[in-house]
Amino acid sequence: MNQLPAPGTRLPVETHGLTREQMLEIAYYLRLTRSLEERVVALFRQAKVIGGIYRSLGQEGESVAAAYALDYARGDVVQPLIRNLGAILVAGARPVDVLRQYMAKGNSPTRGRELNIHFGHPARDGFIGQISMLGDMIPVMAGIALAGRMQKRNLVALAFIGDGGSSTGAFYEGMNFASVQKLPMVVVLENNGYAYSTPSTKQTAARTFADKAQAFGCHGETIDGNDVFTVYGTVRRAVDRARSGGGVSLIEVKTFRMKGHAEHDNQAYVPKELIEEWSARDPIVRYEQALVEMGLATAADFDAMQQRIRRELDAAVDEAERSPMPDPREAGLGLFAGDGYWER
Amino acid sequence: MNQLPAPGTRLPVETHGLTREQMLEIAYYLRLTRSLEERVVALFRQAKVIGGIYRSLGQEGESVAAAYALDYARGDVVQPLIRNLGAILVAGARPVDVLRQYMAKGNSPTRGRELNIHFGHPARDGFIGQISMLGDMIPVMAGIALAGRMQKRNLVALAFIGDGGSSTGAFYEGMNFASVQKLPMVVVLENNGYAYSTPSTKQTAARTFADKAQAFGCHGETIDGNDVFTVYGTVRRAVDRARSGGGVSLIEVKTFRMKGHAEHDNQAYVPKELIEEWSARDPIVRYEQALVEMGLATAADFDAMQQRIRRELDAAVDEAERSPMPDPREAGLGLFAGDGYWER
Amino acid sequence: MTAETTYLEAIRQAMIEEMDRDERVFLIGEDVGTYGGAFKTSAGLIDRFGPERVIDTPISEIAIIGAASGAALMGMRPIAEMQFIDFITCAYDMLVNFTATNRYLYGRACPIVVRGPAGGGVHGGPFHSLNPEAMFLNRPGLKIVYPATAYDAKGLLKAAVRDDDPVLFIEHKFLYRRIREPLPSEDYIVPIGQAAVRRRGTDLTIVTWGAMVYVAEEAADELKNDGVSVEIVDLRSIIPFDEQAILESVAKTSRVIVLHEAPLTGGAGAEFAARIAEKAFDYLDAPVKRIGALDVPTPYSPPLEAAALPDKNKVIAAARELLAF
Amino acid sequence: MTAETTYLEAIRQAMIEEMDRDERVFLIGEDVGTYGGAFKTSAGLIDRFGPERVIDTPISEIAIIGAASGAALMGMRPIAEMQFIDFITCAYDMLVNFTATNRYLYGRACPIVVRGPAGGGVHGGPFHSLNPEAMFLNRPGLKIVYPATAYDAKGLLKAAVRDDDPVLFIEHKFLYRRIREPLPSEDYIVPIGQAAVRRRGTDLTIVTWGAMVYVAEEAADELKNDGVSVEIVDLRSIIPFDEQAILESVAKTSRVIVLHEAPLTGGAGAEFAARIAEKAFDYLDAPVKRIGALDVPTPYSPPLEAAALPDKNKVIAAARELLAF
Ligand SMILES: Cc1ncc(C[n+]2csc(CCOP(=O)(O)OP(=O)(O)O)c2C)c(N)n1
Ligand SMILES: Cc1ncc(C[n+]2csc(CCOP(=O)(O)OP(=O)(O)O)c2C)c(N)n1
Ligand SMILES: [Mg+2]
Ligand SMILES: [Mg+2]
Repeated sequence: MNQLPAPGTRLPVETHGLTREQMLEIAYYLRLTRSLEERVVALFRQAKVIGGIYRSLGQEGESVAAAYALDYARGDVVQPLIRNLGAILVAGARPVDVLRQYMAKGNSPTRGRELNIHFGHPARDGFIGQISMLGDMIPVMAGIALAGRMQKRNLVALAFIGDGGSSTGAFYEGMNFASVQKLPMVVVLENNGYAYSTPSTKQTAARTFADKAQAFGCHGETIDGNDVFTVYGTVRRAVDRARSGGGVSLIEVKTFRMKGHAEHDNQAYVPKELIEEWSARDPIVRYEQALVEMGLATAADFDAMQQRIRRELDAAVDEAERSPMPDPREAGLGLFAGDGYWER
Repeated sequence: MNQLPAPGTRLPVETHGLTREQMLEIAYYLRLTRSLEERVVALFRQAKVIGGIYRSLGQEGESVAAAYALDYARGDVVQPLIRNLGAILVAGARPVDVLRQYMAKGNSPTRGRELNIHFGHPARDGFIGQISMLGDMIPVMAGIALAGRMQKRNLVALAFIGDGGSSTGAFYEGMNFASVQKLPMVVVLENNGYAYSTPSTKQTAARTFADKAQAFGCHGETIDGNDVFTVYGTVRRAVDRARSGGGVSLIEVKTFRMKGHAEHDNQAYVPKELIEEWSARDPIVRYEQALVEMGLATAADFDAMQQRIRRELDAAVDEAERSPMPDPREAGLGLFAGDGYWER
Repeated sequence: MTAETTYLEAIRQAMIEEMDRDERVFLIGEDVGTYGGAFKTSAGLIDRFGPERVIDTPISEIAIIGAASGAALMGMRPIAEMQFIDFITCAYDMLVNFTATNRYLYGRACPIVVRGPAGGGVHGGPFHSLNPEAMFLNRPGLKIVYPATAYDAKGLLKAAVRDDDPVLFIEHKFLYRRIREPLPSEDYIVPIGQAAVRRRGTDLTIVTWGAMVYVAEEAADELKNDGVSVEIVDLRSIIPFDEQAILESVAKTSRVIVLHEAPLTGGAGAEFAARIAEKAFDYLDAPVKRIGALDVPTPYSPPLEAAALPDKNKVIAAARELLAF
Repeated sequence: MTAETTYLEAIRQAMIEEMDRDERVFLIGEDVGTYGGAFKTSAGLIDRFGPERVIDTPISEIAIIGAASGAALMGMRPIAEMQFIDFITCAYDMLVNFTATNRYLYGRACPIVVRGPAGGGVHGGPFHSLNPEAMFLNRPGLKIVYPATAYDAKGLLKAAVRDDDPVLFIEHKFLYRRIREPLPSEDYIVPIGQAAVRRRGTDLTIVTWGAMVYVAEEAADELKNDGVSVEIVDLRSIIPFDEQAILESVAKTSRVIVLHEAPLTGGAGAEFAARIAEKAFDYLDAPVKRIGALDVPTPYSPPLEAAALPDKNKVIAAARELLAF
């Protein structure tokens, strides 16, 4: 397993061909993700969010950086888990739609039928939300990659899976099939230490999660998930490899879930030291520091960025709050084609 | 991957502490397996077998040798696939019961409810037949190993899985769980080249099937499945390791399915050369030659053994043929406890 | 009209014609390519369409259904074969939770066809004899069809491939090579959701589908000798089902048997019987009678299997009971 | 009698008492140990019984059900938790094909209990609101219970643990902390297969179970104001079910509503309605009316969920229709 840098270590920064503009765009998505999530938390506390919320605090780096390695104009598709808000923002999801989803509004992308970031259409939006059954999206993403190849679209499918989700039979069958077919697929395995209360050590006895690649004969590696540049560079290489016929990659990003499984979980089962240790590795702080140190941005730039985000989110929250709840008379519609519900 | 010996290669024979008596017993089970199967084929041709037959020709060596590594008196349990007739004979299954199963007789172990070697009770018989859904027995065997540990019985569970069956989610979940729990379990993965018509290369892109062990963090190795001594020795070491708390082993035995998937399949899809190549590696011929060369047995001994087997099987066939078909009035009984059906 | 065509060949032709017609259609499953399928249902397809459109997979039902579904979201029209329909249980989660919910939850079309051999009577034992329809009835989003004739097998499979929603296409393996009929040489479909009245009668309706249509026919033949005129409604589609055809028949005959091959309890027949009992209450001169298999896994040995599955005699006995009511 | 005990606490107590009583009983599932279960149903169990008998697993439902079943064959009495009952779909194959068939096919006892939170009304969305009973009705070999009260939850769980066959124990998560009652301090069980008449009445029977018992009660209260006397039969066990209790009630009232929370089509109610329509034909003064959810995955947003699920008003409307028949 790759050694993680001790907190505070200075590493020479490899920027993987990113332009300054791109680096700032990444910075924007990182802050947008964190800020949007804070808005969701605030709305949750006001009881305006229906159901639970699942934070990505401390994991925004890998979410954003991995998704940023795709080329959506070419038809690439990313499949987020519940904590990959950052990934769908990069792919083009609008904050107002995310908020409407969380608030169960009638004009949310799923029209109030599904929760949080479980939405998106692979061919139209460049992303597809998961269903709750962990692991199921891996075979589905293999199918998306397969269709892309059949349609000669040369697209890449990027799937996220958790350390917990990687124990499912669905994950295994999908990875194995994709590898046999050498499909253009990249899987980012987020090892954030826990699956709900279950530590990764109880999830598998494999030496690393990347070792699971050996079962599929696909590329596998473990990287620091809180280092935006490393994640971007590694996933980008995997995407390029996938696009040029090199098959599947399984990339374990080591990161940490800084909050409980959901808002109600105070994660008493997580040793305090671990949380402190990982606090010092905050991916956004690290990334912004690097930009500052490279002379690519100043504190003032980030302040301005935050102002812009605040304005955008004010507007988004406002619009989401003013959105109507669904019409109960429509609850029975749109199960099959033909009743015109989804064409309205 | 371990290199297989070229046909005809002479290897120094390591007998893994087997006594002459044991070696002859193994020889007996090898011939018994092949002969019993031939009887089943003959009965099939006479339309006395109901349903299909699935040959283990060329695979008897690993079936028998692996099962011989267990200690049934201690409560060890073996779980055969459809082609592991040899394994259950070693565990104590009676030929007459096997024949009754194939002939769907009312006094077969499943009383005509299930097919061929799908029978046995882990706690009573030392073996448990599979259900048809490939992979499902791996979690079940993990549970058997788990119960053994809870009951402080220090038993070992030995499961077979095919190259094809190893692509199932059930296999993966069971292996992963067993490895996390460090259960006393040994899994023999029979890589016999094909799953029905599908070659192993289309089954997985993994370098070897033993590499799948990496996904579980368990012991993995690949061996020559047509060398009885190697299989016995390797499985025996794995069994000892399992019994002494060393956890799970995944042992890939390289062998070959010398007949089609079932009797109706002429395996036109298998290159002739492969069949010829593997014919020269017949496990029984090799094993007996080794015994002769070591001066442990003579051709006359094997002849005598074959006579004995012929007599035993004559009697078994006779008894099976004379056994009654099930009573149709009992078709609805014995679904739940309490109607006394299984106590009769 | 073409030559006499078996039920199996009708399915094969439907796949070939649909793949010829629409390059988005492809076949995926275990041994469907080189081998042409365990029952040879896809014999020759790989030669015609190549391994890109006839995909041999690992033994991974979850991956088969999942990958087919993912491809369907992208605009493809996959046909996913289960080597035996029993193995759809291994991908149950994927099919009911992912595939079937795409439109209702997300407004996405996921037009896959899942097909495979079902049904008993061939001594296949408990894991190769399943009639799976009822397992999916309470999980909305999947259409289910179960043809009884070669004509319907071809027409329904073509309709399923062209349908914009996922369809479970159930083939009865007992019928594969046992029935045959000449088929139209021109392209046709059998619309999903329409029953077929197999035999017109006035005294009693048998609502059934799949191989049980023939059991109903046998029973009807024998009852005819007693002067009883039986109407047989072959549902063909289980979801959506042709409620109107059922009710029309019952309104005429006032007596009805619902017959299926799956176990009685919780079988799809319960749904039809409950509907009839509610909506045709005023027409009924006798209780709605259901006939299904015994409530056990299908046993393997011929005498047990025969005892477990419905047969002509059980239907005749039930009919007499109803007529005497 | 003990203090007021919630439905959730009743389940917890049943597990503790059964594990105290019989060392063959153990609990296996995701987050059941250290965390005490996603709903805290097993809080404190790991401290009392240790990690050997309260096993935290990987996210592997197939392994959970498979391992529990294997252990059961060896004489253990596992309780397997699904974090939400929806996830039993992931182990559907294992449960229906392996676990449920052990006795009928092989004469083996496989006494596991599968339990977990089910049901809607808490805005859990399509994958955390399932009522799973109908999915298993046509696959023989599994018993199914669905308690509506704290008393029944405890008594049925104990009966399930002691049962020699596999039992699916369905818990309604809406009831977890919303209902409470004092429970007997001595050991008791509620026998599997026996219904409970929750309210005696003469004009109309409502056959129901799970959280719908309370919807039936609300409707009955309101109907009482109109002078309508409603009898409520809480089935408690779905397989085997108490046919006698149903028929006795219907014989008395001659009018019956079958009410469940799962979607209408193919719901377990179809089975009960079909039985009633057949066996109580002569008693019925009106058609058997079924009420279930809309035939859609349970939508998440409160107005949609409310519209999809059955409620008091739908029951009252159906009752009035039947009474006017
Ligand atoms: C098949 C399945 N089983 C159980 C669950 C319940 N569940 C939801 S999230 C979760 C933990 C997920 O852990 P991980 O995959 O590591 O993702 P993380 O929450 O750490 O991001 C569990 C057990 C589920 N959603 N799907
Ligand atoms: C889950 C599942 N899918 C499909 C099948 C159908 N099937 C029966 S045997 C077989 C091939 C098995 O190949 P392998 O595991 O390599 O064993 P072998 O026949 O070579 O001994 C298949 C596909 C099955 N039994 N179970
Ligand atoms: Mg995690
Ligand atoms: Mg094989």
